[in-house]
Amino acid sequence: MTATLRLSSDWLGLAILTLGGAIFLSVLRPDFLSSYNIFVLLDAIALSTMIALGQLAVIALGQTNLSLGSIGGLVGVAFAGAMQAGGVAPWLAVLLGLALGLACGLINGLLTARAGISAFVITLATLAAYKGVNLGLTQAQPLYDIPAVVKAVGTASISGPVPVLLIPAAIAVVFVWCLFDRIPLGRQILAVGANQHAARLAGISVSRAVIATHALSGLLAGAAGMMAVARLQVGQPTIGDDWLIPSFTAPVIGGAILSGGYVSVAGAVWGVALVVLITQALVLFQVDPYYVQFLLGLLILAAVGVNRFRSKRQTKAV
Amino acid sequence: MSPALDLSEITKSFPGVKALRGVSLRLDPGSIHALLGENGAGKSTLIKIITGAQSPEGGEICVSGKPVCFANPLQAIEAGIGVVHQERNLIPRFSVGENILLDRIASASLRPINYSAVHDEATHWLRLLELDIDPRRLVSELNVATAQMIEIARALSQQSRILLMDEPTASLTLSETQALFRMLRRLRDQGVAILFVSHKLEEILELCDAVTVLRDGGNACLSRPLAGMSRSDIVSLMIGRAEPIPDLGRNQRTDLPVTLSLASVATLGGHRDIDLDLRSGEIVGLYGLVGAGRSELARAIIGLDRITHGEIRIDGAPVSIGSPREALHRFGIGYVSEDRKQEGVILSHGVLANVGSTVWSRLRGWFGFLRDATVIRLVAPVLSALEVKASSLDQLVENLSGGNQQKVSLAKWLAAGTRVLIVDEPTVGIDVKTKAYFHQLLHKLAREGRAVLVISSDMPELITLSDRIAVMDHYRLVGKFENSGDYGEMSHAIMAYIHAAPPTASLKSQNSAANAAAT
Amino acid sequence: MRGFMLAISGNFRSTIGAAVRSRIGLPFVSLAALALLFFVSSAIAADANSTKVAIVAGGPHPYFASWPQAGKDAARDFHLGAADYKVPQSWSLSQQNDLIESLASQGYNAFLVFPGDPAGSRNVVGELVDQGMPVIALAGCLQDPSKAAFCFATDTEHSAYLGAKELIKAMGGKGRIAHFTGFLTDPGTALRINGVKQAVAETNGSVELVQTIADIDAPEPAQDKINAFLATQGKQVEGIIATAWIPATVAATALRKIGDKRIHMIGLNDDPIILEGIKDGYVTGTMLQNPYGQAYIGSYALGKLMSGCKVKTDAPWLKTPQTTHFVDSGTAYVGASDLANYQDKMQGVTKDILASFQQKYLDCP
Amino acid sequence: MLEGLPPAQGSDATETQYENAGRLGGKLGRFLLSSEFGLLLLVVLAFAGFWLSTRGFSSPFNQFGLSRSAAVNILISLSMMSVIVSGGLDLSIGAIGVCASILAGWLMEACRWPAPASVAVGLALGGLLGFANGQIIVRTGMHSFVVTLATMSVFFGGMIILTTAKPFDSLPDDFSLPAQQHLFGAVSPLLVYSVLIACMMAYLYRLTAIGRDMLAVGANARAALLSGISASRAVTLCHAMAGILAAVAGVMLSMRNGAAIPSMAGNLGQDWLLPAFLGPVLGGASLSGGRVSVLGAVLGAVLISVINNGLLLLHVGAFWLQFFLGMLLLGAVMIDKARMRVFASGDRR
Repeated sequence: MTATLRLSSDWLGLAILTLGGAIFLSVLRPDFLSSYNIFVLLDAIALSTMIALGQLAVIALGQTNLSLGSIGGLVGVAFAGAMQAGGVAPWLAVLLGLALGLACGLINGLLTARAGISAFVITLATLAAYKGVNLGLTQAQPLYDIPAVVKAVGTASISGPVPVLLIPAAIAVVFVWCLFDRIPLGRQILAVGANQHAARLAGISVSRAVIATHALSGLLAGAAGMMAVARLQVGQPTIGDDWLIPSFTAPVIGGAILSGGYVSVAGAVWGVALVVLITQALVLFQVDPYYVQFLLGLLILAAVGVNRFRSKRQTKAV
Repeated sequence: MSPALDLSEITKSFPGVKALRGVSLRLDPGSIHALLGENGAGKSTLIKIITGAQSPEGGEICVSGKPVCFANPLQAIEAGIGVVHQERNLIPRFSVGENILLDRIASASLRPINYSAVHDEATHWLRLLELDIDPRRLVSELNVATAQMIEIARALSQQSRILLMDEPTASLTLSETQALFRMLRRLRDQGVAILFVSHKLEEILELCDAVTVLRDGGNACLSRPLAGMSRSDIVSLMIGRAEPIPDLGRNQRTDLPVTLSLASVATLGGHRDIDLDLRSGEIVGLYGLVGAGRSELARAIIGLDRITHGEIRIDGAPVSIGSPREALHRFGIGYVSEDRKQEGVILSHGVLANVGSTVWSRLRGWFGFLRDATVIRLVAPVLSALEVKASSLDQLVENLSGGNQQKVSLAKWLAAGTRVLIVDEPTVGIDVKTKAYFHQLLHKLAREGRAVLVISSDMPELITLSDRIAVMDHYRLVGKFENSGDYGEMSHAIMAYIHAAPPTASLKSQNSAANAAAT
Repeated sequence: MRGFMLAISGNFRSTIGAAVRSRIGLPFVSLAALALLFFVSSAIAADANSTKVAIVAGGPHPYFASWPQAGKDAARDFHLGAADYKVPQSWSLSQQNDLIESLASQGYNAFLVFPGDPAGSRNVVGELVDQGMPVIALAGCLQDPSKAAFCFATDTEHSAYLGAKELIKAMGGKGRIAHFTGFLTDPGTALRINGVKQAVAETNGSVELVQTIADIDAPEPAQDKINAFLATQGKQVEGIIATAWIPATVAATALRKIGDKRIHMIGLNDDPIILEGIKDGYVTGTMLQNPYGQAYIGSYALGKLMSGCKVKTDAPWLKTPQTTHFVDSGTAYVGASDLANYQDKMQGVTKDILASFQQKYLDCP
Repeated sequence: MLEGLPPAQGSDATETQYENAGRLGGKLGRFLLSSEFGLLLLVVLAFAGFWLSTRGFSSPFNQFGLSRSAAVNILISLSMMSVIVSGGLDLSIGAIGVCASILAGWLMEACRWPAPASVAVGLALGGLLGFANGQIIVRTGMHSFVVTLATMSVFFGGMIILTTAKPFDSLPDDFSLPAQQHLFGAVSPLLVYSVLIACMMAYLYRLTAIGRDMLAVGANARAALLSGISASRAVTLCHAMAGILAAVAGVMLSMRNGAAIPSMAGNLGQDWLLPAFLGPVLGGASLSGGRVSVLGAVLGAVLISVINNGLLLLHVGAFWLQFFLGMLLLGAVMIDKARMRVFASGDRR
């Protein structure tokens, strides 16, 4: 019982903030609760969640993956290209895409673990390398011939307002949550993130944890890249260019510690929901486009601040 | 019967230094074996080799008669060697149970952890240590002493035939230490071989059966029975000659001017009615168990916690101290933290940058201009007086021995010319010889006219050093008296004050009342 | 200066093949790459008498897709030394400036430049012209005063205005519309907003511009904002005009997703998504530009300038808010009925401009 | 003051352990081990390689362009470095740089202020915005990553609101003059300014009290606090300094462009982040704070500029450039690592 209470304290404030905001919006704008809008919200949440999880895994380790968006873009165009130029069946292309994402992540992990250079520097370099391969292959031209099945997946809903793309996101959330909650590998990653020395003394293979984490991050980034293709209906080489900052925003709002050792999957998901909600609110209230960026910054600052203030008070009460 | 652990002629060298030049050790099942040696004698290297963190260059390790070779810590654990390390090796955001069984999680990979089984098993090991802790609690919620016990529970859980304990009692209270000893004796009776490393010779004499002493990377003695050995025998083995027994003498003049005085001080942290005078030229010892609020009082004095009631006076004038910066530069108060590595020194910086940190702002010239030469002129005499051993002034502090690190953390306050020195646990983790040196040093500093407050849980140290002793319990001063220098008499007096303290419950409510009043 | 650069011509091409196949341990891969790079050399034949045109894009963008071919065609048709398409790695003014400087170092001597920024590109263009290399601003203009010979581009404000007009016509002259456009930091965005506003203003209130959504040139934000708009306010509008490439495709996709043919939409360019939307009735029409013609005629004009022609001062220049030396590269509205032959339409426009170009704008010896 | 103290009976073992630190011995050995030396080697290598293998690299025209972009890169690197010192980072430097140059541009264009005064006010704004970052971080205790992530949007958004993204492009000629002059025919005066600023930074960290305070706080804030150093003041100053340096970089960029343009550092100023981190990190700064090298950051920035410039001159296919840039970066750090191993073998401490 105490455990659940403690767990919920990570994201309870965020949940209240997000749900409160949603209620506020739906009172002011009845359209907000329309089936299509909920679909749109969930659709946006699905992709952002995948991106956030890709970074969250690496944050758990106390590292960063700057090449996240670059992997997403590369996998996205490779996925589209395999189907367009190679005539590969969509399901096979998905597997190939996941494998490519995994491979990119593995390269990051291997270089970080074996060369003993900070992941920040390694992924900064691979960011350029993967993006270069992407541009070199596509010549910066989008790939248009996306099979109808893939396009359908990008727009279809399971039932009512629940988009199909929520399925991979949900699977990823459950998987990552399980991983960091109860799978030994995930706990090992957290242990390495919290105290590498102690983890090594307890017999945890630090390099294995590092490699596994980066591979997972690459896998999730690759999945996100393919989701983006399905959503956009085009194999855009620019996919992933803007992922870096949002990928950090949600986990950090959700309470993850950047130095490693602690992440909250639920917190990150609520963080994603909050950012999506803020974005939509700014559209809904027809905010002057010139003010959008400014307000978004203030609101993020406020959300993080409120969450922090609340958790501070809570620890004091204990 | 073959020994549980048999090391013969182990050698290991690091670039520039031969750490071990043929060390042997024989650990029999069913015995508690002390491993002693001064800092730098090669003890920690030997421990690293036994636990698989480093591999030896020469010599042989046998476990239960079979030669082994560890490539990593996991292999040592699997060979039945459980370890309690000196530094804390717990994962703060993990539960107690998970920490206890961490090595099992380390060897698994994908099958989900069954937490109820983990916690059940953890409960078993906690019971064995007479600890009543919910294994589901997070380690980050525990105090240092309990965390230490969790590490011991972890070593137990490995059901090792060989248990290596590196300074396990450093942060334990008297009663916790006793519980630990009871448990260790029980394990010994079950046939476990225990290797016990400690600087506290009294504990060694009380607990252990045999002793191996290291000196300068070699054996000063090999697995010698402790029966019949005295404290001074051990010390002379460690340092190669008889221990100098200092009698520093006591200064009990009451006519010295009062430098720092606390008058019915209460703090936001929960201290109440603290009255304490610190005279120029004397050492006041502040004794208390871990968690009694001693370090917290020191922090309140230098402005890190709010004073909610009463006043602090310097030379009789009431003052308000807002930050350590003010404490140092306006009032000349320095605080040597108990947490040397985290707060006392900057490990990744050089000696000069560490010692100079208190004087930069005083020495700077136009536009903040500051030359090394200026700093060195002030700092060098202090460093040489303290005999800090470093290859150069730029040598990184992390590469210094513990004793030298402590000298650096003290030197910066001497360089700053502080009049009031608060020294928190001055000799934790420092070997016997250097300890004696520090005692003489502190004594000397006081006699030069400084007011020194020594905070320590080490009773012999306090009785050696202090002119007067104050006892703190539960954030209150429960007794103040002159130190006669007689160990038996004084330790009795101290314990009497602690046990006469009001019961915990009523005090807690007072504390919360104080908090409420403060907010 | 120019002679100096042209005089240097290394040719190490033969060594490439051997070096490519070297496979060494991981840390050395990059070393190998470095070595390889040093031995790869210029593939451009040096010919001191010819014009070497660099066609410099602003960054990777589908709009420029036809420029490489246009350059090749122009080089062949007008006997230029080269007319090569060059593109910076990303949309960044600094990268484009670096690229242009580097191209000048490599011996290109005439430039068609899509200005990364109307004001920010002036200095680098000025430096080129000062060294005797003519520059034409292509597909976008420099802010006057600049040293570019002239600007050859689509009139964005006018195009947005015409698009809005078409939209209003399709809506029957009344209703409410929304406008989706690109990065706010792109000065063209303000012009497009103006163009749409002007068309709306001319209806005297029977058409209302409900909302302008900007800063959506990247796919994800475009998705999020456009979908959010359609979901919550879609019912309140009858028309949408998109004046940037990504918002146009995203909006077309979104309309197809909702299956809503009630909302009229005008897009931009001939992106396949837009064309298909027009075919299937989700998109009303699109405002076409003439990228091929821009690069083709631009290269032709540079060849003329290099062979001694001068820009006429009294030519029939158009005036835009940015420059007084503007030549319209042509714009056309493509609706459902024009789908089959819209490319012929554009080629016709190109031919027309080319036929009278020298006589209209240049003084040749 | 401690005369007469009985000498500690120290064993000499600990002392000898530290004396023969390096086989190469002395300062030369330490320099050969330093990442500065490795970088210098790489810069020379890349420079020589491009000089020999491409045409145009050696031309004065190209060298001038290279020196100009190196000048800006150096300042961006130094700006980030001054925050990395404190163990934090600043994602908003691009936004600050743009804001500062826009303010200077506005003063020159709309208010007809003379260039020097406008630039001074622009730099002051940079300092002020950095100061605001620092204060928010110190007062709320939030991580600098989160704070500057948000202020990046706030600063940039605020600037967009005020300017509606319009550039200031009729600036006085004397403003952009420094970006057009040639020293020795091939060097931009901007590079001289950058090197001068780098020297001032080196002076700050080596020879002033506040510079040492910053390093101490970055390495161990608690220890520094207890030593009477005001940690919050040091952190705030680090951020303010980063703001000023970013502003200088922004002003230089607008000198080069001849206009103050909102988009010159990309959306939200994000284009600067890559060079900003690369320079200091290649130069051996520790991202956890407390250790910096001004020379290293400068060399790192120069290396990136040289590689960027040289790659453009090689015909590797426009879109593969970025791939090779990534590979070269990987190569650079790997070579550096290998060099450390070679030189350190046998005399590691």
